[in-house]
Amino acid sequence: MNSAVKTNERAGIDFGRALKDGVIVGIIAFALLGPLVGLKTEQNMSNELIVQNRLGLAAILSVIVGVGRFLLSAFIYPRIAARGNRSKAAATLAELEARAKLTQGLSIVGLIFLFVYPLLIISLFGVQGSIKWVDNYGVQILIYVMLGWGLNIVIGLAGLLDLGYVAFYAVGAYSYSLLAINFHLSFWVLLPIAGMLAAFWGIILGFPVLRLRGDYLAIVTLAFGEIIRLVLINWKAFSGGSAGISSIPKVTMFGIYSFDVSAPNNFAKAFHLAASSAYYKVFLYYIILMLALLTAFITLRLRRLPIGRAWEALREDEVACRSLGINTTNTKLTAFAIGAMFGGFAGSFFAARQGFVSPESFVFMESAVIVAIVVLGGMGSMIGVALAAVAMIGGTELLRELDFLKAVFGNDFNPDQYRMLIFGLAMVGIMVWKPRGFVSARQPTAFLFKRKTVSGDLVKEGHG
Amino acid sequence: MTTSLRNWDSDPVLAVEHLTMRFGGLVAVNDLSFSVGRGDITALIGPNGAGKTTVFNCITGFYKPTTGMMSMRPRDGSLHLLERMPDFVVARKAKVARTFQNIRLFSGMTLLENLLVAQHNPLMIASGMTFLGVLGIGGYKTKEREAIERARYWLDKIGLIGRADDPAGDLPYGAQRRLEIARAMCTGPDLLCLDEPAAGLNPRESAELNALLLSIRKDDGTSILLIEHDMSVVMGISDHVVVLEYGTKIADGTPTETRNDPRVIAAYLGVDDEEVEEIEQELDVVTGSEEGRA
Amino acid sequence: MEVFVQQVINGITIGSLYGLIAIGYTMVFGIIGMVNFAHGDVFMVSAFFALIFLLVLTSWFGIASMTLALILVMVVSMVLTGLLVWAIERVAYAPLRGSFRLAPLISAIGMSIVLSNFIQVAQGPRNKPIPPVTRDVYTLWQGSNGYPVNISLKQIIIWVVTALLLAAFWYVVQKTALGRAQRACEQDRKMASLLGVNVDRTISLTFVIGAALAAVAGTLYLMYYGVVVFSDGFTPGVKAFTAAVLGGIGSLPGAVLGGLLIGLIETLWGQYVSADYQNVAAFSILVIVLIFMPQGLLGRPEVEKV
Amino acid sequence: MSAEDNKPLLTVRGAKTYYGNIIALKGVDIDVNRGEIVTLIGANGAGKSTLMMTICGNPRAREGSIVYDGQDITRLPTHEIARLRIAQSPEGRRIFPRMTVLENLQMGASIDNMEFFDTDIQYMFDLFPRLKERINQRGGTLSGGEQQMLAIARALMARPKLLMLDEPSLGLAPLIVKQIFDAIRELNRKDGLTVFLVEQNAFHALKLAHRGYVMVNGVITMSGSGRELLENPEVRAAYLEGGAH
Repeated sequence: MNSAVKTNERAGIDFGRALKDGVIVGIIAFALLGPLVGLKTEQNMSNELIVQNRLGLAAILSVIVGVGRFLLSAFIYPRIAARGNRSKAAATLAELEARAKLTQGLSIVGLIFLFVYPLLIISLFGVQGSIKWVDNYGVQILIYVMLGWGLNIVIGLAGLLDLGYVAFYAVGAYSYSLLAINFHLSFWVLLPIAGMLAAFWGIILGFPVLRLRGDYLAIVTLAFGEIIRLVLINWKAFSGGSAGISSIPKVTMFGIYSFDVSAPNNFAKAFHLAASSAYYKVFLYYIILMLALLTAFITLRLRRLPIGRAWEALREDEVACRSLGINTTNTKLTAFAIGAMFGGFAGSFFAARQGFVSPESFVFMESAVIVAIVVLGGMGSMIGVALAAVAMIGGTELLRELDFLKAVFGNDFNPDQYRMLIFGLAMVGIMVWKPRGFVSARQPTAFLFKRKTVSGDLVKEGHG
Repeated sequence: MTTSLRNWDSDPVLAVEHLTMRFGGLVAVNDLSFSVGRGDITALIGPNGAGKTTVFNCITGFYKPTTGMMSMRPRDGSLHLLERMPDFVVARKAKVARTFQNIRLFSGMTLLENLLVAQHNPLMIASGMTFLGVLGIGGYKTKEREAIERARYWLDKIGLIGRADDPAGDLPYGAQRRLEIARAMCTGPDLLCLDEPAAGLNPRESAELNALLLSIRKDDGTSILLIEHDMSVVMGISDHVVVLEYGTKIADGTPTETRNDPRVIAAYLGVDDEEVEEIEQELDVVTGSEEGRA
Repeated sequence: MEVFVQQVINGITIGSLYGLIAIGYTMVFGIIGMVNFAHGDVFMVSAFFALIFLLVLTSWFGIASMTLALILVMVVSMVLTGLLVWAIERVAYAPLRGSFRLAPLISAIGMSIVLSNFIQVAQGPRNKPIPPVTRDVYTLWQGSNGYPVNISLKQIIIWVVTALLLAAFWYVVQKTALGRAQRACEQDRKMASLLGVNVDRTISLTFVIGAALAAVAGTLYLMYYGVVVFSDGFTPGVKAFTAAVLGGIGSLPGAVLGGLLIGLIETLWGQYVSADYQNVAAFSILVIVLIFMPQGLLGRPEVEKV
Repeated sequence: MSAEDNKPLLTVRGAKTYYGNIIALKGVDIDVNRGEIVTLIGANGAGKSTLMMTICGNPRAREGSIVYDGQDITRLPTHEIARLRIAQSPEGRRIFPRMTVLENLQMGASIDNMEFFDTDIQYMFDLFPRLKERINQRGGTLSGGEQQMLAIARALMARPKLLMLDEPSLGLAPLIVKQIFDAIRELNRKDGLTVFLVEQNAFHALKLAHRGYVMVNGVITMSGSGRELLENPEVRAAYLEGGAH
């Protein structure tokens, strides 16, 4: 046995070692899970906390963790090590080109799919049955795609880590809600106003903080996000406090048709269709699709303009930028403001879609989710960010569908609880697996002879 | 030695007067005054830690000097006091461009993009401060084409035209140094500050660098201030040498004058006096014969 | 006057806890330049360890002596929290060292989500109240207007434990080879390894020490407030981070000083200005400090290298 | 000298080192025998410091082998290499700026057991009396020359078998350079200390060393005894090319 282990070392599989790893990890897991899972604190009838013994469950979980580690050590790690040795060098140019072609093809197919998606869903599930798929998946994911693309300008292109992006989302949402309720203005008037207000706040907040570097910038933006949320909670006269604002007007079809059931020009009535909220959802779907594509279009455009190049140069090397006469403060501010503007657009859409806003929707976790989408997607890559939004948001939405597991684990089992847990685990897992995100290669913005993809290894991540 | 008025006194593009820079208690530059003649190649030399890079950082606005005045006169006749300007204005208005000791290229961007970023300010105006550019109106397209042509000219000049669409980070060391110089030149400077441009170059590359610098001076009329260790560069191409030691100027003159200054030899080569002679002889072996006394 | 003194006493108590947590932020940032986002949640988990073992000791083993129970609980919580953080560091941070700079931050945010949601799933989403460990209160003096200035035994325990632990910790960092290796890694990791310091292990140890101090804070927090809930990690975490930044991130005395200041400002603000905007005050301090003196009170100014 | 003494203490074969995709060492072969002073000269950026760091495993050689004292250390982590008593005074000195002189010296000794500490530190103070005056001062507040002395003393505190010095003369006044080189010569003669010395200013180095190597752009182009190299016209040119630091 022992000699077999020795000889296997070259081959890569060392079962003795893997077994040891597995046992140790299992023991550690039990030391931690034993108390946290195995001893559950519960309130009894007289409202006192008692400990409920579930050590068996903890033991099972620990064994699972230990076995998992054994499998990793025995099979996965050797394979990764072997692969790492083989292709230590960066991806070849040909590989990069092939990948770039693939993503290009993918984005065209994806675009077509996005346009026909609601029709597809309606034909599959019927008008009423489509609501869930169009709203929960389509609209929900597209909001995050748009937010991801907006934040991508700040983090991915300019390399500034903004952990308070949700503040601008909130500014957009509250601007629309308050202005629509108090001044009875339509969504289409308020959308640009909300965007501009968000951009304005982006500049206000950005001006003092943008000379900070690295993690400090991240923390200050986080603090700003929290301050805005706390003010929304506490300034009850202005924002309605934690109760929020309700009965926010819906989006109209450019004033021609309304989606209010009571309105005379109700869309369904006008076309003699059965009353259903599905039409509104489909309409919202196309609005957010258009808004997201607008974000993408403007971003692609900006990248080819001097400002976009300056953002990327800033991400690569700020000192060099300054030596070339670029006003880095202004450059950062524009990135911040434009990113905030798209956040504001998304926010006002969100308010119109929900019909209700409260500070609850703008907690730090939302910012964290959007940042995660940008980084997981691969900073600066539009298609990567879109893919990450689909994977992370769509994935966690899918977890809502796991009600059938109740049959397995009993009625107390609520799969919805595990959504964020799995989301967090996925964040860690993807970072460890691909620290640079899904798509890290970069497309140059200009070329003399031939456009060549730049390997992600060379692209810097920015200092902030 | 000749006492006639020299170029750097009669027509300075940059005059540094009483420059002092302190970091906490440490005096990095001490009451330094010197001038850079228009159209000259001026070398700033001295042992490591003599404060040369600090002087550069003061001139280019990255450090605010503790005291002192630095006046820059670009070709258009305007006058700029560099100590009062933020770094990016030094580059934009006073027309001073620089390179860095540890090359600072935009490594994830292509060579062409690097040179386009250097033309940011004129292009920014051409794009109507972005607003018109996004809408696709205004003359941005033409201006961008011109910028690309300018980049092509410089890529050609540094012999990297074939690699225009490769990322800058992929270039070998010597090529990165040349690209950094080209990038600085794309800002259209009147004074080009080079921080150890020959560091890490082999003799052939050093010679190419010399040729490049001479042609920059000839074709573009740009004055050059450089920090250098490589004596073949310093002695081969410079018109004027300023020697620093521990933040203080110990010599200032033509290459021939400074080369023969025993203080320079002692300080610069870091040997004690008994060995100075020995080294002087060796220096003469290489450079003494090719140049007669002025 | 009495109200002010009373609030100062309360503020120092909370501030001590912030200081203990802040050390974890400061040390980790000092050594690898990373904001360990999950540290606040580690603190929360440590309070749960304390809660669970307190219940086990009192209800299963029937230990009546609260002092003994408290000491045991604190030690167990320190050990288990240290183990937890060691595991987290190995799994989620160590593989990312030296790669993309944002990756560890994202990983830490992910870990923070994992920890709070894991506790929510495993222990339930409700508040977990415990009976008060002690009700003893001493009146320091009776004010002229009849308002007494009190200090509770709990507050005294917190002050004493914090002071003792900080002294012990200070000794370790300043006087032992371990502390020296730790400071060496902080100042120049490459050089430390050239001198035979196992940098990876030192970094792991730094995480563990920070976690153990957070566990002390977690136990004391549970004792002081008598309740803990799965979402308790975020706000104390951010405030402790604010404390670390205010004191000068990387500076250990700074972390403690910052903690005390944040505690004081918070309670006094709550008393005299607005209880509603108490947290806004804490965040505003963070913003103001970072903008106007990013090096903090006791930190080192950073010189930009060109 | 016994037969043992002539065996190489350090053998580098075909070492290739990269920074990212840029190659810094293009296959370097070097031998350092026991009791020898070997110097490596070359221009700024030629890869001298990279070679020294590669021997210590940071960055690690991607190809080739490094054998020290009969043991292959190519794949060992840096701290384990250091514990084999390879001490380095690296490029840029790398003094711990916020530790006192004493603590810096303690860091140097930390891998050894502490029984020699008192005698060793006394020896350092004899060698560099300046350090004794500054014993409680922080490393960052020392002048360049004092830092250089501290870096060398810190390396010596490890009681190394192989001492590697990266430009010990850098930024130092001539008199101190002489002192340091005398100290190195003395340590080599008295204790048989093996020294691997990187210098840009070849003049002193070649006078001191038994043997020397010349490095140009990541490749060893020449080797020979110190005297030979000093008299070689090509080296003279190369020395002028880069040696004037």
